[in-house]
Amino acid sequence: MHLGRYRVLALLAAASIVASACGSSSATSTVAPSTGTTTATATPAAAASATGLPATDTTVYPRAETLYTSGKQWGAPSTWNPFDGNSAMGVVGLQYETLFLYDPIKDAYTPWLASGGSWDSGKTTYTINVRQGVTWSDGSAMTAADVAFSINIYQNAALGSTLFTFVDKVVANGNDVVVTFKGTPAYQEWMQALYNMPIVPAAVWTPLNTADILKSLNMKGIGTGPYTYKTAAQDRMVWVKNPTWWATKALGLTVAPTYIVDIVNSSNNVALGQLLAGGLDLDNNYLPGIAQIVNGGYGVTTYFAAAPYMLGGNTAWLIPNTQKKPLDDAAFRRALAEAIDPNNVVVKDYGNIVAVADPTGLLPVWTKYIDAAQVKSLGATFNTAKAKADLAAAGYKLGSDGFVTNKDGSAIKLNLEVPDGWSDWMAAETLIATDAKAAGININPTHPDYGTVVNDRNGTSTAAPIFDLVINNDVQIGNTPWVYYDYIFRQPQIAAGAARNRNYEQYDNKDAWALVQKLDQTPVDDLATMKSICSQLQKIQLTNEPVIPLWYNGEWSQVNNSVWTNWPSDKGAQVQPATWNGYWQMGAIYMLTNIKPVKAS
Amino acid sequence: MSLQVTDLMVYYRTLAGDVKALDGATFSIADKEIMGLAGESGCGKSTLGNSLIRLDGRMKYIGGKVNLDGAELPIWDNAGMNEFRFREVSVIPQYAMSAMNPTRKIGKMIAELVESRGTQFSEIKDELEKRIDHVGLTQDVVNRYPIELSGGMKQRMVMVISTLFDPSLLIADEITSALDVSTQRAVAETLVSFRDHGYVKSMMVITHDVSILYQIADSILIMYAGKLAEKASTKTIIDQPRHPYTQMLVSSLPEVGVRYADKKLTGIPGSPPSLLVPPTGCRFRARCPLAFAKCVEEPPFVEIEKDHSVACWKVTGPNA
Amino acid sequence: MTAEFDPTMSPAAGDAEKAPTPKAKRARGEFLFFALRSKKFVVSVSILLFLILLAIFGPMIDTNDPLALGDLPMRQPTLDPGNWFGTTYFGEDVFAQFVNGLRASFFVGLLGGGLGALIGMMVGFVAGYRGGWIDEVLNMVTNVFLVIPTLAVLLVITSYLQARGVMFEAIFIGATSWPWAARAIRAQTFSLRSRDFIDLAKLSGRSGPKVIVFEIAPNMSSYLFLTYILLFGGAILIAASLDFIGLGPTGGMSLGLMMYNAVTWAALQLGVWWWFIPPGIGIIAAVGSLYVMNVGLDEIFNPKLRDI
Amino acid sequence: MRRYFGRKLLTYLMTFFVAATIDWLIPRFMPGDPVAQLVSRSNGISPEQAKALVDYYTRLFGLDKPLPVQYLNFWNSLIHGDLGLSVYGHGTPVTDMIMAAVPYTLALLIPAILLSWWAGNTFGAMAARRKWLDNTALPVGYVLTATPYMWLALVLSFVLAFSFRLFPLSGGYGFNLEPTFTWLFFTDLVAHWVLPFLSLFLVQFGGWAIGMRNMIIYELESDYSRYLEALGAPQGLIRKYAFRNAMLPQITGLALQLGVVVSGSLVTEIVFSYPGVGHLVFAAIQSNDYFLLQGIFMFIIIGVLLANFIVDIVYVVVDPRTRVAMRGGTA
Repeated sequence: MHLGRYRVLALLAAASIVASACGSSSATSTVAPSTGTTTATATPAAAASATGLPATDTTVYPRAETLYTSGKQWGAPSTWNPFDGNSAMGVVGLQYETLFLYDPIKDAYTPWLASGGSWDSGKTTYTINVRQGVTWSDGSAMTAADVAFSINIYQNAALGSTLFTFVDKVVANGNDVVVTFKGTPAYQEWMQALYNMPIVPAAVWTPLNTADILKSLNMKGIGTGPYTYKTAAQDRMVWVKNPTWWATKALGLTVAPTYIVDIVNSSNNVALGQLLAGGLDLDNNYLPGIAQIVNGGYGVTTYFAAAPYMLGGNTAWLIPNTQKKPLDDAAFRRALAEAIDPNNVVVKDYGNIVAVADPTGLLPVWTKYIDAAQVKSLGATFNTAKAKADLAAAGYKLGSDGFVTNKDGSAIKLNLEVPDGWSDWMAAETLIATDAKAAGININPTHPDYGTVVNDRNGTSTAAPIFDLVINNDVQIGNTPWVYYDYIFRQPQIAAGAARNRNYEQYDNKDAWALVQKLDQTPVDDLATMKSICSQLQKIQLTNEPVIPLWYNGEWSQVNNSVWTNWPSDKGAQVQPATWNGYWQMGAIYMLTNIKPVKAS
Repeated sequence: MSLQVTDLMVYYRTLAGDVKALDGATFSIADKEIMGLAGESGCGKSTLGNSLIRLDGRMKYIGGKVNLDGAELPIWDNAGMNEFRFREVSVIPQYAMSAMNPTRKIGKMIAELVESRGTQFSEIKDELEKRIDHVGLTQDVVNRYPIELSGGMKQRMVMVISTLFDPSLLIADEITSALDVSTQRAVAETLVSFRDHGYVKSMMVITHDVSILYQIADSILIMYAGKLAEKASTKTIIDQPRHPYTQMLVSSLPEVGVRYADKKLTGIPGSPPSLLVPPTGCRFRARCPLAFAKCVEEPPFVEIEKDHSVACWKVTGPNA
Repeated sequence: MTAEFDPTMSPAAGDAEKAPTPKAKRARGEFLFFALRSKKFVVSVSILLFLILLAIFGPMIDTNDPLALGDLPMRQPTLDPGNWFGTTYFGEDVFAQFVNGLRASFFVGLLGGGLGALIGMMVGFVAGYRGGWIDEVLNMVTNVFLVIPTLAVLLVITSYLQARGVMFEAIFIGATSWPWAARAIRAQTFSLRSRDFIDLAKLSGRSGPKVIVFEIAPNMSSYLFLTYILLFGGAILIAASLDFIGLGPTGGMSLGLMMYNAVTWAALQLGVWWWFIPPGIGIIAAVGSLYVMNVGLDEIFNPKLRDI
Repeated sequence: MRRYFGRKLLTYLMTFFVAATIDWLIPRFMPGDPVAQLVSRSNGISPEQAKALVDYYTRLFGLDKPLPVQYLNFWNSLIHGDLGLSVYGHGTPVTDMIMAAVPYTLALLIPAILLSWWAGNTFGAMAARRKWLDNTALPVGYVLTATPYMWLALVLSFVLAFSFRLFPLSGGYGFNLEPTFTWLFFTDLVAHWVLPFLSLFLVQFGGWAIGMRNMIIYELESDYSRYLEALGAPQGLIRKYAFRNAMLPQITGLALQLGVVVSGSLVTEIVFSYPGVGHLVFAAIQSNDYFLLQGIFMFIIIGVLLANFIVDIVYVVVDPRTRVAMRGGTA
């Protein structure tokens, strides 16, 4: 009897789940400017089959044609608006595309939706040749007008873009789009924009281009990319192949998977379990023990077969509050830099899946901008004894507790904050504190709640930033070291509060900022100038240590080869192996054209 | 001869060892007889009562025979006893107030009970109604829950239930102790009326309160320290008791009808012996004013005249 | 979350008549006698004692700092001192973590359970003894505590604390796990209230609190004790859940935290079972034996439940 | 009768009011402004973009209003079943998110609670006074009820799902499926449901079994049982009565247990990343989405209150004593 009851219950549950799945999606799609397809059709099917359960049109993605990914989505996919930084995995890259691709490894720009682009002789006007034969997923053709519109959309204040602080006009001209600038173009930023701006159909977006542009969820939007929206749920985002993708004809490229199912991140053990069990093909999360697993014969591989296993995705910095004593003293920061042994973190915490950062903090892809000689002479390296000596030299005496004190004799106790629950960083901060203590610097590792960390770091409208030390890795790999220097030296100080996401350390150095702007305004092909400016910036950075580079956070990427093979690796196709925002147009899209099914379906 | 008990021995298992609570009891109850069973608390009277219907977990059957209407009661065999219980032997327990399932309507409970004993409720329905009237309850009690009844009502209801099958022996265990004097008398009279109406053939009324027995009992059996002291007609016991203990017990009786608290009888100095290791010989001798040499031997429980038995050397002994 | 335990495991919860009433000193000898005869009691108590000793002396035997990162990560259990239970993903000594965690867990149980019992008694006694509107009000308070997701409250509080310790956790659990106890004790008190000896005490002009402390409480002492045991075990389980969702003590060590870390670092998938299994077994053994002891004691206190 | 329920209803309403107010305080009293946290998560964006986002979300969540107004709005929208917008869901209505998760949790909780209660009590009744069962099976019960939910869940998922691949590791239904009314989907749904259900069921089961076993032993020792035995009633009848009466406290226990089970389901869902309410709570905690938390807790509060009320009614129905007491007017 109870069995009967439970069947009924389960049945009811099933019904309500189907219902809610349809319900919620149709609810959101009312906001979305497009007509429902998949999930919408499920509703009548459900209604029809409410009596008994005949096998109506069920959608099952054949394993051999489906790519399962995870790592980008930190919560249920909730917006498909390409102009929203939190848009679902693949919205920009799989559905909407950009004019160019940029490959950080080769430092090369590849024309994509543009067939080409060029500066005039005076490098004051940029002409984009819009690729012909590109069609939107609704069949209509992409025009220069669409491109011009997509760039001009950044004038919308709601997007808060800085593009039009240096761009003057963007006008379609036949099959070209001509861009003129205000004064010297910010070349670096412009090139960055070229591979980051999603190109959207003017027809659809003109009405949406209002102050509420971000409110439009744009589920099942219309793009040019190799995939279109299939369905989404609390725990997944599903893309289906766009059969009429322009690049097939134009570039002879075809994406291998018919379906891409991106699974919302869950706990480490679940993710790892799925990966090992072959339920997940590509995982872009930080997973513990990858070194063991790669060598454990599970068929799981990473970009490098050995340490550091991962490409460097960004630099983890130790950010001191340069407005507070003693961290306002360059000598002290310098000693701190010498006191810490990032290698400890690399080995003990990450098990060698990350690499120690260069003293300049620049990612390996930017090695050519590093002034090696200068680094050798000025770069701070781990040396407890030296740290102690420098502290003494700088006039920091040891207190009774064996830790150095302020010059006024008051005790020094620096709180190092990382968000509670960020397990790898929590482990790291303990190691860092231990190192620092050995050199006489009393660092107290704390992990308050994330909100507290953000508040202490950014300050609020009412309170200035009160942190001593935090670890941060906000800025990702890109086409130019300028992004890093902008991040470090940004002037003027941004008002305390939520929007404050540059120069956390509040380091004031007008000369440095001048250099950063100069760098921004250097053409990307003028390597010599870029190098010299970078070298000057590095000098400031190495001698003042406004921020202290620790390690290169990996571009976490571990793949299972049981269903798909020929993944990116240093031996094979050297392209970005990440599904994160911004990585598709940095070449990750080639990952999809390269991989091969183990057995054809 | 309705009930015939011969040399019944039932011990109590305790931590310290076996308590010889009932150490050889031989007596009988005639048809229509209401026998009172009296004695200080702990003298074994309840043990005797219980042993005739159900030995609880701690009681241990040692030996002896119990005959009821010629059939032997397998009192050592819990399961075997079942067929006799309720139909042949029944009980009105001390805890009558809480004897009924609180979550069943009384009528339903009775029905389930009798049917569980293989009798259709319909068969006894009329009788039940008759007896409910008899004890002065209204017919709707069967549709009530126990907590809706007063103490006295519950008591009477239990009396009705226990006697539904007209058992030949009814054991009434301290049924009056929880009641006030007036109700007490009423209950006592009801018991008698039950006998008169033939609802029960014979009765054993266990109490520490001799005055009640004086009202209702035909005969009284006095127990002391696990042994029978004296049995005789109520009149005899009250007027010319022979056993020194009975004498003291009766003499310490205030005028009939007034009850007293259940404590060590004031009239009798000393206290009863431990039944763990009972003294040899007469168990009363330590307290007995008449005790003499012979008393170190166990006095037999002998019939000195018709329906009057005593266990005392002074009475039965050579130099009596 | 309310207390992790089954209120109906408490002796005749909600069924007042059965509050076992201890019988003076004779009872003590009897208690011991039955105690030693009750298999449930003997087994559970010996397990408990063993764990307690481990919690007390373990950290003295294995002096490793449970959070010190060693050089031998994910080491299998060995006989080498400090590695009896192997090491964690960071080379921390699992045994050290276990014994220290055990300590914390017992502490939480002792304090949290104690506090819960205390509040439960106060509310239960007063509500049951006074009755009337006081009873009504206390009932409502109890209900509120039963339904508000105490987790929510915890979140708010914790976000204000830079670091939260085991002490805090214990107090929090104690302050939120009492409602069921209050209810049960209220029922008990309610039934005792009408007994003669209470009336006598009242007539003899004893104040309410006095009557509660000197007449009522002693008469249900064993019951109260059993209640405490259940709260004790419950507290340990709640603590484990809190630790597991990352609301446990920051820094420090507890069995729940061990479990939490083992999971965040995918101990099982990495084959580091010796990191994940001990905390679970530890909790089960501790709480389980507490529950068994509870029933064992019940049988000892309450002659009705004995077979002899 | 009316008086009794009137009183109960009042208590419940007041309880709800207090609980709801506490609930409302959550996001307001949290340190750190949720918008700041949300924006700070979308890294790589320029300060200007960040600024724009901040303005956008602040307006979206109505945080620009004074507290009293916010409080009134809260009640007002609560009455209209609006629980605000989720930060974690970037402005998705909290109600939508909860509604999407609720079916899973209910599908987990209802069978787990009822079945474990039913099975546990039946089993406990069997074990009571049957020495061999009491000594063999019950220890298992003790172990089960002393097991932390998540630990059992993890062991189950590792052994049955990871090692032996008998059940899926995680999720509410296969990642290769879409919700449709087909046996395929239905069976898949059940397959994903089994392990989370089991971990909830087993722990609960142990608790109930032991509770019942103890209760029934008390009942078998009670006067009415002894009386029935004295009247030679068969064990069947006596056990029937004892079971029935022992059931009553177990019903009260059910009400008291609800909160526990809810928290149990929370950790269980986390372990299996089962897309239910518990999992949502975890996500909300992780991303400091206090609006979502507030909504979910509101939902839980209502749920638990409702369940309690039902239990109250059921109790009145099954326990004549309360009924009688009520007829007497004194509840």
